[in-house]
Amino acid sequence: MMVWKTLTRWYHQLGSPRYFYRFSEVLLPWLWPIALLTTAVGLVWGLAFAPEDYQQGNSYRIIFIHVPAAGGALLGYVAMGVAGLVNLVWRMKMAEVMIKAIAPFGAVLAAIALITGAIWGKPTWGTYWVWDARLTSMLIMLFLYLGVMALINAIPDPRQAGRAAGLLSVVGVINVVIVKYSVEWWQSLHQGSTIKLTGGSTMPAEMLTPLLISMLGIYLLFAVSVLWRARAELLWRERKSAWVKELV
Amino acid sequence: MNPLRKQRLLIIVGVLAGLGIAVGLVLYSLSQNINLFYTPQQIVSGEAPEGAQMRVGGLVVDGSVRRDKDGLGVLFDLTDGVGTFTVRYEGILPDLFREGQGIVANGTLVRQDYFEAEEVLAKHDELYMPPEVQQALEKAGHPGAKPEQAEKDGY
Amino acid sequence: MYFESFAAFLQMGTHGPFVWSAYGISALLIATNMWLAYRRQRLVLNEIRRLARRDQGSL
Amino acid sequence: MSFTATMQRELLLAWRRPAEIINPLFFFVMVVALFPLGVSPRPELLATLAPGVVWVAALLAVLLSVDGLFRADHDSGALEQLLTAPQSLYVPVLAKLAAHWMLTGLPLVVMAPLLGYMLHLPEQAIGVLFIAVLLGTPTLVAIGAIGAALTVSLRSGGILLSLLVLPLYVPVLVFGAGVVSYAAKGLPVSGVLALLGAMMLASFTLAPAAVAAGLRISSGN
Repeated sequence: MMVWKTLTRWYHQLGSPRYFYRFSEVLLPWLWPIALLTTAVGLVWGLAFAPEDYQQGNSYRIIFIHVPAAGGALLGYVAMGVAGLVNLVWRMKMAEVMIKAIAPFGAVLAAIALITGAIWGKPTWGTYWVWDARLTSMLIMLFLYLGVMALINAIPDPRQAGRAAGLLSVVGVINVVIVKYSVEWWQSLHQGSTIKLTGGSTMPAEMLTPLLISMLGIYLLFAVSVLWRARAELLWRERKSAWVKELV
Repeated sequence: MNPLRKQRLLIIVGVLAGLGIAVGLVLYSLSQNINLFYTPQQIVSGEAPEGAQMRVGGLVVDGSVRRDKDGLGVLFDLTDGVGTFTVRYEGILPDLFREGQGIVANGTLVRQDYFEAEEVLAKHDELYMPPEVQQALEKAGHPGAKPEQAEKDGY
Repeated sequence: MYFESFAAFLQMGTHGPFVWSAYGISALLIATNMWLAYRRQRLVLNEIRRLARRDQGSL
Repeated sequence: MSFTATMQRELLLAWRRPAEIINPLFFFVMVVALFPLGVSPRPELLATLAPGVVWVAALLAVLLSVDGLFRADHDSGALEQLLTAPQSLYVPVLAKLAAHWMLTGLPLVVMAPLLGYMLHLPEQAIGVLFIAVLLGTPTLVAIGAIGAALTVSLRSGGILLSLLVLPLYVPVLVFGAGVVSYAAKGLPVSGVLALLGAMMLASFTLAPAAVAAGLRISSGN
């Protein structure tokens, strides 16, 4: 009960633009150096200190950016879908702001996952690109991110734009499921997932640790980027309200 | 019941029925081989139609790779532990192509035991290991974890 | 470090060009994104301040 | 408004303006006819291209026709009236989608086998092409309508609509064209056809709700 009460209080407080702005103001000076440091530690560890792979040699080191980017792009889209649903049901302003803040970095991460995957594919599979289920559905995810951004840009009224983008995100969530399970459903050339939530991961600790650290780092960078963009959007939307006028 | 409620009920029943049938159809289609991917077992048992464009996957049999004296032609056998058939390919093989490795090939099944590949791609598994660990495992008599892996991947 | 020398680290066996181009492109994209996100809030803040000053001036 | 009333109204409106039915069909036929002229008239090449060509043309024809699906209602204020009514929008939207498919999708379905024949598609594949287009075009209409609802209030909705909707069309294209080429090679097709049917059912049951939400957003209430 206590947990539920705390959660709902947070939900309402963070849903209030003013509280969110203050909260992020306190959080960001800590969060962005931590995010940068975590990413740097994970990547340097993965690039320079992790052992090479018995089959792929050193080309496997690309996964230290590829896997976090792909994971972040998927997670970002799910977050956008959840925000879209919240907004459809409760018309919460913060959810609209969040969708607009998530989309750009989500698109960047989807692009990184595709580019690094292609570069890795050449020495490993023998081709930069195959039109198989996993790769194609990831490309669609990039297009969906770009579609959400295009829709927000095209609609002049920010509230209407946010709600429309929310609906599109909810519809596009179906693609996340396809990306996730494409490897199992359609014997894709892409291997199965290395990191499993249940059961053991198929990777020894000296490789897994830097991978998990870079993942955390990229996710934190995502959070920082979202907070910065959300703050900018909030300030602009609320520029006529008392709390913003007080602030400047 | 007032008409508004009745309509809402009808909508919900309709949506659930539509989605239920859709799920049934998806389950049926998942039980079919809808992506033209065949394992050696399926090819040997004659499930794969001859002369058609398809994808095959399996492990390269140890000691089966033979290269043409002239040109780039390569012949090798592909297996999944149950069936085995021969693949011919002309071109540059990927780095990771080696005996015992899983591969995916695009091409045409000429006969029930002979496949002409247009493209050979190395399928990498989700198993990572430092080379020393792999060597130690091999010394101890485990050739990696590959046979299990092959089964898991459906090869 | 896993590698014997810095040169070997740059070379990454035969895979240097692949690994370093992948990381280069990723770093560029992420850095650009972070910079744009950071700059946006500064710009918005400045713009609001400017509007506030203008409003005060006209009063 | 009830299902049949909306349906009748739509069909009657279309009857008065037959160009809206005929134009997408013309577009479909012309795009397909461009390929033998632009690529090569060689029968074996055309036969391999045929499934993809017919599907891409069908997809674009539906996309173009769906753009104006709600525009007339939006401009005339009929939409506003519908939105303020106490009933849910689900049924009228469903009727509108069904009517739109009958008017623009069905002619494509009828025309597809003929075009397949003209592209030298093997005979055993032509029946499958017919069934695939029959099962696939309703999905295209339903998904396209979501995009149309979101862009109805925008002046230049066309390009934006295709950016939003084309990514979501990819599964229909992949499986729709795939199953036709399977049939051409004599491979089993029932699995993929079942998948196309599933997509049709799922999109036609869920899309009206999304379209209704999109229309509410676009009209600002």
